[in-house]
Amino acid sequence: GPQSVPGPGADPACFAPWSAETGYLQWAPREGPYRIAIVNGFVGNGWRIQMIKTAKAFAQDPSIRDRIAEFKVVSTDTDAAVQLGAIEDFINQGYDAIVTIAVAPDGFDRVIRLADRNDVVLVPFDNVLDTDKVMQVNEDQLAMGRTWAGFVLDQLKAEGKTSGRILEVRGLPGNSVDRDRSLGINQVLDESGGDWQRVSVVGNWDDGTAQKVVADAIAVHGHFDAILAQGGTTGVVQAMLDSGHPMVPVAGESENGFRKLVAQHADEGLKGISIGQSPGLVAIAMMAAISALEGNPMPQLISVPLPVATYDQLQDGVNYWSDLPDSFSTVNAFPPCGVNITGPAIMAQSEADTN
Amino acid sequence: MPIPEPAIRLSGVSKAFAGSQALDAVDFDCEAGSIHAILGENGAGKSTLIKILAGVLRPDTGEVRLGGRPVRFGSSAEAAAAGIVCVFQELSLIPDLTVAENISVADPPRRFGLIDGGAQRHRAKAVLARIGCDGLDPEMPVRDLSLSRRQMVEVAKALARDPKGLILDEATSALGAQDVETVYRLLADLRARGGSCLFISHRMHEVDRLCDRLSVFRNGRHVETFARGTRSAPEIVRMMIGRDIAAHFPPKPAPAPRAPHLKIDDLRWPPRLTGVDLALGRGEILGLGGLDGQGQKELPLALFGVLRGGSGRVTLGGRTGLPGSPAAARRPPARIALVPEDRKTEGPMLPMSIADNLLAASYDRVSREGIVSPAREAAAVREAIAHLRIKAARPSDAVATLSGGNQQKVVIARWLMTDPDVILLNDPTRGIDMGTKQEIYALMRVLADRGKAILFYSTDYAELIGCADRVAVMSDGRIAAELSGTALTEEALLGAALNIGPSRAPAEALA
Amino acid sequence: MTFSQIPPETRPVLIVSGFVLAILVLGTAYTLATAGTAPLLMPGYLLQQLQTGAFLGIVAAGMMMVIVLGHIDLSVPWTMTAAAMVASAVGGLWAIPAGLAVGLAAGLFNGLGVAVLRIPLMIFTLGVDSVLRGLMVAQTAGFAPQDRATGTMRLLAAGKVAGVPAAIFVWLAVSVAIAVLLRRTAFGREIYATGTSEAAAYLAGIRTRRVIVGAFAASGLCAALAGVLLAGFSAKAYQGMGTPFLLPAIAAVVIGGTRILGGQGRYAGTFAGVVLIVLLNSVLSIMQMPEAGRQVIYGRVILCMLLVHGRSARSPS
Amino acid sequence: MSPDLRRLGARASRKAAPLGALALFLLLYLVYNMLHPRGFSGAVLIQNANESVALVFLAIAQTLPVPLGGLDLSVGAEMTLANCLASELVTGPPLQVALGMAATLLAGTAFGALNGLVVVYGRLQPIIATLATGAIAIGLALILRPRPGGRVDADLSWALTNDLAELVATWNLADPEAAWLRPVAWIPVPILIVLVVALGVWLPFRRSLTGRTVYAIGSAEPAAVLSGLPVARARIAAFTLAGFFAACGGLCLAIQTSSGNADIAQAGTYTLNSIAAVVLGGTSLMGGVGGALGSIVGALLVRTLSFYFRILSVDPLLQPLIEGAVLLAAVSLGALRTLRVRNRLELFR
Ligand SMILES: Nc1ncnc2c1ncn2[C@@H]1O[C@H](COP(=O)(O)OP(=O)(O)OP(=O)(O)O)[C@@H](O)[C@H]1O
Ligand SMILES: Nc1ncnc2c1ncn2[C@@H]1O[C@H](COP(=O)(O)OP(=O)(O)OP(=O)(O)O)[C@@H](O)[C@H]1O
Ligand SMILES: [Mg+2]
Ligand SMILES: [Mg+2]
Repeated sequence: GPQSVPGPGADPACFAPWSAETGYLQWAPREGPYRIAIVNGFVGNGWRIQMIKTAKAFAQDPSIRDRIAEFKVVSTDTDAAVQLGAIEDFINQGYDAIVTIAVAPDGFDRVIRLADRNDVVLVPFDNVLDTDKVMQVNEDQLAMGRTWAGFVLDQLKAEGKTSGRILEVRGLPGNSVDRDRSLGINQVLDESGGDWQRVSVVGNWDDGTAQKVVADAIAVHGHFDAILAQGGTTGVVQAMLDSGHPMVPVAGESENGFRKLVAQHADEGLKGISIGQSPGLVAIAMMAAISALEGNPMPQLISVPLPVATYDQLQDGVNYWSDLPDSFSTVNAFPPCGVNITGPAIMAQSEADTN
Repeated sequence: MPIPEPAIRLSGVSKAFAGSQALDAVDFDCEAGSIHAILGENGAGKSTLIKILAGVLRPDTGEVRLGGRPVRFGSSAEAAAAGIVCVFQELSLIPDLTVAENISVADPPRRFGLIDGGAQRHRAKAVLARIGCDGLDPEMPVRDLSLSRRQMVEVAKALARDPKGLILDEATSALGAQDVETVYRLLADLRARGGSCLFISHRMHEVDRLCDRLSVFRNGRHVETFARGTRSAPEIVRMMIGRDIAAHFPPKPAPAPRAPHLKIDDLRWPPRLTGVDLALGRGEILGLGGLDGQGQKELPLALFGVLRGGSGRVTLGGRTGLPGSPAAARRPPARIALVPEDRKTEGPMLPMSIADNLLAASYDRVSREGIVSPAREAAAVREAIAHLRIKAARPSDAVATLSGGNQQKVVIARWLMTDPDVILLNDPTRGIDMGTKQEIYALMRVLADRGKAILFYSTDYAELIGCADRVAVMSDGRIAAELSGTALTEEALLGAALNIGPSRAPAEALA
Repeated sequence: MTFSQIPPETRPVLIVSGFVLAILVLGTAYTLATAGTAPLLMPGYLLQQLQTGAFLGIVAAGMMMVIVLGHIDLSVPWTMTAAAMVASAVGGLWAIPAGLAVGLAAGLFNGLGVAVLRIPLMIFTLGVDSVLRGLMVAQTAGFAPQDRATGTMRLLAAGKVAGVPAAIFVWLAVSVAIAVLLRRTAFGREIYATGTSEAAAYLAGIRTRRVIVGAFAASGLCAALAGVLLAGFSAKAYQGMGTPFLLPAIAAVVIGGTRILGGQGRYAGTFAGVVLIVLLNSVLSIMQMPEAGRQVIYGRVILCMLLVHGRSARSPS
Repeated sequence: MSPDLRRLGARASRKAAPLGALALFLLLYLVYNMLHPRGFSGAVLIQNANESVALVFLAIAQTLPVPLGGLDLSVGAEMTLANCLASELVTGPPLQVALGMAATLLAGTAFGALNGLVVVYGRLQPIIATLATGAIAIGLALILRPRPGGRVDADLSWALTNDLAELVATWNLADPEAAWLRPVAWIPVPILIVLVVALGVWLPFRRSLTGRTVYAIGSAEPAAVLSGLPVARARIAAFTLAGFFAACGGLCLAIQTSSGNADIAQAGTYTLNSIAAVVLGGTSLMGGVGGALGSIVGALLVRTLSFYFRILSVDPLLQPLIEGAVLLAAVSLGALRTLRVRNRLELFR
């Protein structure tokens, strides 16, 4: 298993520690090239598909291609037993690193123990584990929530509002990401001292559900001064458009569709901020795994900077693509890590691959 | 000194089903140490009576006493615990269990509370030996047994419970002579040990040979009980039917040579049909007889396109070849209709309305451009109901609310609406009351006179004799004999069915 | 007229309508007490609820055909999704026909599997569902599909006609079509007959295989239409869009009094069942009921309705 | 042919479907091990066993309602409920752990009994009744555990998800090197658990009058009634046992993951996989025949399929398609029998 070491770690610009208290881990260095596996969970949504495509594209990237001997991706659906089994199987097969999106934040004790015994680097990202025994990669969800709320409050203040009705569209119930983002949002609203009437609906992070619940909320409450949505933001704006709700500040995810709509309606008042959990995180997780295998000290919890884009920064072909699908997740560039897989590149990747 | 109560006594027992009074204030005694026959035509209430005794049905009114003590069984398990064991008409074996499991099905030998497979097998072996079925493998699933073996297993199952009162409801209907002998011996044993037996059979010679006393039932009423030999066979028949048989069939036309409309040459569907040759002309009613299970059920199915993989040459109205499905069979050029045997699952769709049931085979006749025309539909239904005199309150009522006879009429009416050329009737009068039977007989004749060709299978010989112009007797999947005119007697029918000469005593021939 | 005089087929419709009224009354009482408003009584809100209910309604209409037959179509979720994705990928004039063709193909395939191979119950449609899912994942992977709904799709799903959402008219049109199909056509009657007893129907000369294939095809078409409309409503197609519709659709059909074993049921019941589920959902979301409570209430309501139907079917003679 | 041989043949043909499934599984598993870099090793066996155990229990659970001519659509939800309950209860001192496990199993069993009562006394179709009770079970699980987590005893978790030697070593039960232990030391504990439960619960049930009645109902319900078999009791017992086995699955999952998760999607996956397993294992959905062995094999088949994606190079985005197509093909195989039916009326049963 890894040793706990003092910081700093390798390439701190890319592998930024979560906070000052974050510890560092170091594995014994070993010769490349490495065998790397990705164990995904559910596969039936656009984000996951894009993540897999990004991973495949990145594995071909000249910057790391030579350091990967074997690369395999499996999806296990939402079955914890199968996901744990797949990780254990790759450990048994002698893979060097396993990158995963955990089906649940708990229950990995056994595979962590096995990974440590077999000196396998296990890197959960996106849905991280409630443990400090493995190296993990994520964006700071609490900060994301705070940034959203901060931006929206600024916009409202610019309009001269210090009170009003705010709609919060939450994500999948029970998920820690949902909890943290909501916590961040509400902290900032509380701290602002304004008199905010809050209405909260559950949008499950998907466009359809979000659109429906927002339409319902508009029908019941009539008007909101701002909307803070964790996901499914295209659906949120669509619901506003369909119901004729005036354009108000909206904070949301990084879906291409949302950015298209913000770009289109910003001057009507759709002052939007888009921050997203990027499927490109998988690339950072792969880089982190390779760096760890090379023996570099690594932060236990790597914080990937939030990819923020506000309505005034949107540029077609740069941070959104009017010719790509709405469900495309726009953020795929991580300049400090030298990772920049553009949207068209990802969408084109598989065509080239199926040669 | 008190007179000893009979082993089984029913007093004032009545039982009604939706629409029919199966038993009507029945008083009935069965003495210990006797074999007691119960006679009656189809639907007389015999099975209902013994189901009440066996705890499967509960009487609406009245009382059952065993050895003087009143009993009220909640289930057949309770009856069995009291010593009353029954072999039911519709077999009560579980097809997917083995012979041994079936024999001890509700009361298996146990060890530590669990079924003891070894003991169960031993018990099965012992009972099977007692009934002369040593050859039967106790580990065989019942599904793989022939009907007659199944009946023997049923008997074994009953014996294994060591009954004081044994009830056999047409339990010998599919048995061969040797097995029948075995059953006789077993019953004699039971009687010798002071047990009693209720014996239901349509075979008069069995009854005559075996039973001490006979009880006749008619229309749910107990008519009379008498000792063996005190009544002649015709007397008994009159008691059962209430009148003379022959008088109630429509007159037959004079025999005339007819060009065959349906001609069957060497039709095979092994193992059930092993080379059937038959010809049927328009205007003719051809009866189909024989013991149960000789291929009479399969022949109409084969003609109707239900069976796959048959061979032979069938010519229908000048065209050769069998229809490939019932849908093809019912349409021109074949125009065949089939009134199936099993009324519960193959005939009417019980929960659906009478109207829908009537129209099931002729929606195309009442619709225009695929849309059913309500007016035409109502007219067709009205006409069918009137034509067959179906007793129904409203055409929108479910068929399940009708009496059995009227349900059967619905199925017949359904097919008449398609204006068929060939009508295949598979035991259409089973479980049907006398009056309706007469109507069906008359209807058959009317249809024949209109030029339909009718193939008519029945288990009731009197019916065949009374209705059919000609009767083909099936045995072992082929036509064993064809009888017509004066040669068409019950004696001859039975002889042909059993493959024996026509030299039998009249009482025995009255099966 | 007492309850027992009403024909048994109609009783579930009345019971469900009663429940719908009860939900409206209780929900309004709740909103009046907590917020002082009565959105459930406002036509605007109701119409908007029915607009989103229309997609469920169309799915349920197709599902009913299959349930009357005694089967269940579990391939609905990805049939919807596949139809929506194909429709928006094709785009233009052919978008809707292409989407419907996908549904038709899926339905025919289901029907053939069930009718010819006679693969047990729902397992075949379940397999078709996962194959469709696989196809859609692979198609998203293979090229960059266009996922924007066309103008016509938008119009049908999100547009308004005389202030009433167009989707509701589509739903009503489908409802009339299905109701006529079931009641007034030979094919519809044959579905009931086959669902009651396939053996009896077969022996009555009904081409039961065609009936089964036809009913599944209708179900596939309805699912596809719902998918295409849903894409229009959301302005785009997305993976997994059909998943939330499966269980509510089955529930609506069964709540509406259709026998799960086939042979009985009226379309009016299914329609009322959809309205009931839609309203129940709105009330629960107005109450901000958490998921746990929703599941429990959902389960209870279905059980209650079934028990009530069962009792009303048994009570008269 | 001698009678003995014929009897053997008849029995084999009755078990043909499960035996065919078993042969297919053995073949697939053998090839998997040959392709696996560490094939035929204890580690691989343990991993496979852990991954399969919950589904195996669910498949056994689903086996019982099927002969009754219904499906239990709540098994996945019952498993989830047990899983969440276990994540709360199975912790603390040994006695409390034991009581917690017992309470979990009891709760699942009780929920199953509730299903049975609803089906029998409410006279509802199992499919739709369990659809509704399943929603209730998930709701209860979510109330118990609004978000994933829990604190299942770590030693227990480790000991029960490894081989016997590790179990003995974890709790210092005996000398792990002891000679008597050596021949069995390699056996994964999950396999032992399944064996113990199957031998301790399934076999006795199968050999009880109630168990026999379950099959008799599926085979010919009117005959079962006429024969005086306890029909209502058997129905309730079947659903009760289904609840028990589902709870076993939930407990195993809790032990394996040291936590509970009221995941609706996961519950659905398990229910559907349990049905697939039962069908693949040769139990007829029309009732009558089939057994736990077949379902266990069916579950293992379902799992083995996914093992292959880890050793073969398959485009990850094609995997769902392949999985679906294989499932469809597998269930279609069972349909070949319809081609042999000569009396088309037999198709409708
Ligand atoms: N379960 C039932 N539901 C409705 N009616 C029934 C039922 N069982 C029997 N009947 C009716 O009760 C009457 C008596 O039937 P029962 O079976 O006792 O006649 P049976 O004398 O045994 O006739 P068979 O000689 O044909 O066996 C018949 O009219 C029959 O249709
Ligand atoms: N009415 C029906 N409903 C459902 N399935 C049917 C029906 N008729 C046949 N089948 C099944 O559909 C498949 C094809 O039937 P078909 O009758 O074409 O068989 P076949 O082998 O061509 O028979 P034949 O020997 O009569 O030509 C078979 O699996 C059969 O069992
Ligand atoms: Mg009888
Ligand atoms: Mg053919």
